[in-house]
Amino acid sequence: MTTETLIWLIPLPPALAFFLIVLFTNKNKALSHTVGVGAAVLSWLASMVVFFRALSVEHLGEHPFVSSVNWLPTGDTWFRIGVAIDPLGAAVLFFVSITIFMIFLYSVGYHNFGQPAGDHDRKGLPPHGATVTDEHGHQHVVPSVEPMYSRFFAFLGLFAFGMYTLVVSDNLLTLFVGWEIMGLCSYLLIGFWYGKPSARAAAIKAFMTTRIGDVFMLLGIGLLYSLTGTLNFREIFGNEELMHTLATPGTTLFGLSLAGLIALLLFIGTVGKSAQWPLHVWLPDAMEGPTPVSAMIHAATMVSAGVYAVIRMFPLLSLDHNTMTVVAFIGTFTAIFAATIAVAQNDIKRVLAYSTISQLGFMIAALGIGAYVAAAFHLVTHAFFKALLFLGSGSVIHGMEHGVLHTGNHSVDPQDMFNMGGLRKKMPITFWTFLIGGFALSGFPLLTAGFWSKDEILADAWANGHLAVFITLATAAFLTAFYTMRQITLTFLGEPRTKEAEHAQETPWTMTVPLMVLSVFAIGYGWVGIPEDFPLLGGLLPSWFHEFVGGTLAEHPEVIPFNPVPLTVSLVVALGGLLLGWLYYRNVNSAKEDFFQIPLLKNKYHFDEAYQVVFIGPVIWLSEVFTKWADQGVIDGILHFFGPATGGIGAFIRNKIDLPIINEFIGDGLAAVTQETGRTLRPIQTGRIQQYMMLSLVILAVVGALLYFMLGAGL
Amino acid sequence: MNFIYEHLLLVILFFPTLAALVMLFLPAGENKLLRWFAFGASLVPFILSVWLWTQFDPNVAGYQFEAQYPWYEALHSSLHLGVDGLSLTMVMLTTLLTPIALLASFSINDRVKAYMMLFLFLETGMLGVFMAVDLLIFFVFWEVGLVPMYFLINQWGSPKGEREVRSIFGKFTMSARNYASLKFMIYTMGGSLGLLLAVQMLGVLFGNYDLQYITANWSGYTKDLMGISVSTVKTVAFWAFVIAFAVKVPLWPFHTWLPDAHTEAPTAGSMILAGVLLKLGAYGFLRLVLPLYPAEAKYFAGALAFLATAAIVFGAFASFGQTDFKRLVAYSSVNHMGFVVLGIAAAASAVGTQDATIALNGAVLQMFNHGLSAAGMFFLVGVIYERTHTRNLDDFGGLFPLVPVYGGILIFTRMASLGLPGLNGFISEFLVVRGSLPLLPVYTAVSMLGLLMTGAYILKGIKQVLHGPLNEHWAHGEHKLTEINTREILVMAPLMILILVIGLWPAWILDVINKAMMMLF
Amino acid sequence: MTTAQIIFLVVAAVTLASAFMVVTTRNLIHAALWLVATLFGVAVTYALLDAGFLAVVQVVVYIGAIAILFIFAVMLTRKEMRDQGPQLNSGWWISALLAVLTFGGLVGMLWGWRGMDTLASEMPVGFDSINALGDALISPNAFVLPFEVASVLLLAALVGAVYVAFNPRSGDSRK
Amino acid sequence: MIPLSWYLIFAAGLFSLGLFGVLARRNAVAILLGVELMLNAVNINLAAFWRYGNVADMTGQVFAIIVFAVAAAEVAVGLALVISVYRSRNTVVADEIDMLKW
Repeated sequence: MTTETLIWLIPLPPALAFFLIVLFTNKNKALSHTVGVGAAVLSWLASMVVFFRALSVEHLGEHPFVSSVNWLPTGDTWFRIGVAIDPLGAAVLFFVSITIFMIFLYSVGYHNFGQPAGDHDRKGLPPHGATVTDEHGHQHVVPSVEPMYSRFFAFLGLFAFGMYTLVVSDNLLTLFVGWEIMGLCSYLLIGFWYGKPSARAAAIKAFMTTRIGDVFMLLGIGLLYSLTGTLNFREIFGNEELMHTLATPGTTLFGLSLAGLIALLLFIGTVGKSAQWPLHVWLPDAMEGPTPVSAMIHAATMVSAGVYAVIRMFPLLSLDHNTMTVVAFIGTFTAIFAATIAVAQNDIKRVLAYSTISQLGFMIAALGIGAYVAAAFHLVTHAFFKALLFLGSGSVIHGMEHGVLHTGNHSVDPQDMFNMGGLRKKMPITFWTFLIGGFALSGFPLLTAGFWSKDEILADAWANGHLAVFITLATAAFLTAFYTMRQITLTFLGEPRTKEAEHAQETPWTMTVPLMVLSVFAIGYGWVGIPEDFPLLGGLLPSWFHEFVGGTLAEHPEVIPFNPVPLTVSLVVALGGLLLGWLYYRNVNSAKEDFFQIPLLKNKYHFDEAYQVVFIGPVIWLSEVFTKWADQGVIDGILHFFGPATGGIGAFIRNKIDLPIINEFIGDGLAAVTQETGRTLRPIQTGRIQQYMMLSLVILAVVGALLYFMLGAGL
Repeated sequence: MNFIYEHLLLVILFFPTLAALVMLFLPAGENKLLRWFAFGASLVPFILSVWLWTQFDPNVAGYQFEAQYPWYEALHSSLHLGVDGLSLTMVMLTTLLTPIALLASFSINDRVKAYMMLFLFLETGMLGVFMAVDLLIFFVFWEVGLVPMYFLINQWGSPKGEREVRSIFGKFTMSARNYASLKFMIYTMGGSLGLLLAVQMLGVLFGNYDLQYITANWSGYTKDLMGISVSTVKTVAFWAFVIAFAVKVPLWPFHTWLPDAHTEAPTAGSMILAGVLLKLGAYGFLRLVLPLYPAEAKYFAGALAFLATAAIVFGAFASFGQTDFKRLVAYSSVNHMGFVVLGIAAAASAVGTQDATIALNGAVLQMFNHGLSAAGMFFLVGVIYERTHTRNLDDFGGLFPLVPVYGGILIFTRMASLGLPGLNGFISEFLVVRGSLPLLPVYTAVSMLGLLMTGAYILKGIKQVLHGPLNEHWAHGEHKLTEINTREILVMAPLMILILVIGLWPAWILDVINKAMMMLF
Repeated sequence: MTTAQIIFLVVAAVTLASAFMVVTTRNLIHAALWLVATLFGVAVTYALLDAGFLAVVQVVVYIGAIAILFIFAVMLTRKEMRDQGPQLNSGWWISALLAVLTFGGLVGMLWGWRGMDTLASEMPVGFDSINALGDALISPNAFVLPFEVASVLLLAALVGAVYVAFNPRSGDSRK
Repeated sequence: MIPLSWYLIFAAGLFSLGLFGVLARRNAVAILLGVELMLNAVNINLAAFWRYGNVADMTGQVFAIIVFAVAAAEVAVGLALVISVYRSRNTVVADEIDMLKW
């Protein structure tokens, strides 16, 4: 099988799995997850083959694997869609396939496969546990299997299809197709427990918020397509003349060049998808999805797609300085903004959600300052360690739920970190893997992948002279380390703060194996990107990532020289943050004691409320206005004027003209005259035939005589 | 067989009428027989149009399968039929949706015979418009379609509901279906008055009504008419055409008949109304307005685009504001058909360019797609209305656990309507946006607001019906909601398959449309 | 005075006298019989006019059918009338006056007409009037349509007469 | 030879006598007898005009034939009416059959 064919086939198994599960196997849980996981394995295998074949190609950037077919006829030409794997695509495919595979596997355990059906479980609500009687006659409450188990795998399959489509596309349109399919899946998965009003609202919020971005992105795609006549990345970026035309400054709104405008529109799509400020509001709410699998999807995979799209469009983006500034600003601002909120959150998943927003901000900021390899590097490493963290937090929650079921006290929130503590001993695998993930997120020096990628971003910012960006990102990195340590400390260290935490249990192998696999990558993946001239370590391993992904563009990005300042700063903020976090939070036992429970942060700077007032309220008001006032009031009002007015004219004509004049005067009058005449003349009608005849003869004679004499005289 | 092939269009056109007349002689009480007979009869035109599709050569310009039959010799008007890629697509849509709608009507128990006959007459009326190559015939079929629809709404519409009509002359009430059918009829007839006059004028001027002849001569006509300058006459006639079609599409602000008519019509009536009748208006734009008035259309493209954008945006907002499920879906038709007209307006502003062709491709495909998804949506609303006898969204919620299959189908269809990539709506909306953006950038950008709100009202629909805690009211006892049955799934299945197929691989249909658009404009 | 003239005058006198008896005699049966005589006179007149076919038809149709019909009618209705009472209206003299005036008027009008004294031309040699009449009646170029219409009229009259004269009380077994 | 005027005057006399019968007789059957006389008078005229005009043109005779047919029809229907009226009203006096008056 050629590599191109294989690339075409990568997205197919999950899509087939979706249809198989929906149409046929949805009644059978085991069959459904077999189909789902099997599809994930197939795609993963295909991706690995493609990835390693891609590695073996020299100058893959210039000669990527491409293949395309005619799709839409557009006048004389065709719009072609196809697949392409270049270095960037290969790198992304690598982490996407692994994480997706892990998610599928993890879901089996997370949704309690093999456990009895719940006592009162209902579709659309999370399982509440089942009562079982063991051989000794004791009754236990154990976790119960998810009632919509099969459906979950179907959705996951569709989601995987969307993600793979997005990665392997060679053009912006199919990328957008995958993008939107993932949007749908995020809607379906966030609203998976649709019985919960909060989940229902969160699903809509996620879909609508991202759709705002999508609509702009669609405009951008349309604009790009109409200007260039193609959406194929290579055809656009390879055409220097075209790129030059697009880059002519000041031709459109706000003095942007065409390229800048298109890039900005596309970037707004990313803002929605990657939950950047000001469209970040949906991501924390998306944690309503089944913990933590869908959350992990959103945080580690789908949001990456936004960054991926921007990296893809980087040649276009870099044409306009103004757009780059906007991108850099949004990224940097989001990074610090989300990091401050994360400090004040108590829900274990929400902390991670805000940290995701913040980390995505890092990537966007990196793109804004032109460091696209650094952004891609951070994208990959972040995907690994954030996936690890989310799965880890899911494992923690699962363990806590076990405790809740054991005690039967359902008022305890299994996601609140202040209810945990000391889980280190109860859940050792989860603890160690979570620790690795957390350190990677904080950028623990040298060992973890997060350090290398974050360091590269900081180094780029410093080297390119973006001092404001550098300082802000460094602060954000410090906060990141701080809240990560806060999370680890509150969750795992110290002593259990509740009974439930005491009875938490380690999770089954289907959940822990993915954790272990991912922690390997959370550490090891950083080593492929160690700068060549890094002290001591540099050169031990080739800086493969930079070489490989950098080859995506025609112009190989220059390698920045080593500088001790950013390295020092990174070391200080990471270690400082971790240390301070541990020092402060090992003594904090409840939310009240926590200094950082600042209402403004806790309430996320009131963005939700503000949006409610500024956008949603007016929209609802407008929609009422358009129906009640415009349609039923004005337009129908005018129509309702015509109807009765016509009726009124009719009534007027009838009552004032027809009835008195025509009917009574002319009609009835004539009738009366006729009747009177008839009455007068009636006796003539004797009914005797011979009299009639005589009369007619007489008249004939008289008339005949008259005619004869008169005409005869005339003749 | 040879005879049928030679008179294929005539057979397709009048077979439903013939079947309806045969139905006259079937016993009135035998509902089962009547239903199956009507359904079977409506399958025949469908099979024949599939044959037509296979025999049709998209590479040939002009009309194919042309056939001319004497009709009104004194006026030089003849029953001149013919199809090109544009009408073929619409004929396919009509013949596909009619059997589906009839199958959907199997739950009708009241005066089945009359109902089925009206439906078959309706099919002939609609097909006639799409096949006519003669202005007078076009107009005749245009009006013929109204009559069965009027009775379908008036007689089989939802029996409940009163409508209070307020005006400056005071208020009065009438039954909702009466109000809706009357509004539908008067609106459309009022709109087509100008059309009739303009058609007559062309007929008088050229001495015949042959569309090809008039098209070839009218746009270049420069002599004064009746002492009025030709440009004035053309402008007036242009607007006469536009208003007639705008009412049918419907464009803002001529749309207020639509929510009422859709809401009150029986389920299958709504399906056909949304699926085919609205397309008549858009078809009129493409078949008559653009070829006959290229200069005027170009001049007024901005105005048309304004109305289309207004329809898109206001339709979406209004849909979001509804509490009646069916009305919500009805307003979404305004929103979606707005895209069709936006594409047409864009094409009018630059006929012949690639952008225009793309916009037209999008518009025609959107017509087809909206036919599929709107019919599906109305049917699904009908399914739940039949079971619950309410359309109020506040009465629903939390139905997903009760009717998972229905829920899945509903979400699928709603997503098609939303324009989810991978399903058909996306292709056409993307093409319209792509085609319109360089030609009418501001209007297209504003219409994106409508696209955004499309998401809002569609999610609102799903949320209010399916999501939420299990609805106890519909879960037990006499109110227990039953799952969608096999017949209803069979109604949805062809629609869903087509939605998916067009979404994934649109080339088979878009190629025909594209070639037709290239040759037509 | 030629022989033909004498014959004509005799026939005319007899005919008119019979006609006078038809309208004046009290007994209707007699009146009907006088009618036969009159009709016969008219038939002779036709013969004098060389219209042989008409003469024959006159005898067959009028005398053979119509007059007999009258006799039947008189007999069917005679019971009440008998022969008592006046057979003429009280205002009969007005009728007489009118008849005389009509006759006078007609004669007066004819008097001034130039064609009054026209004499009949000789019948062409070999001309068969019956043959010609037959041709005229069935020729599409001539009178086939009126002829057919007349037959339809007769049929209609036949049906109408049967229907009108049908006695529902005595003859309708359906009731 | 007989001049045309003789026939015409003969016919006029016959017609006038028929007219008198129609106007003066009380019995409906007798009225019909008068009608027959008038029709015969007309027929004589038709035949005479044929004979004294162009003999080859058969119009006169054809008209006479049609008059025969009409007369036969008229008598049949007329007598039927008389008999019908007689059955219902037991009279054949024309003056007494005056249901059509006001």
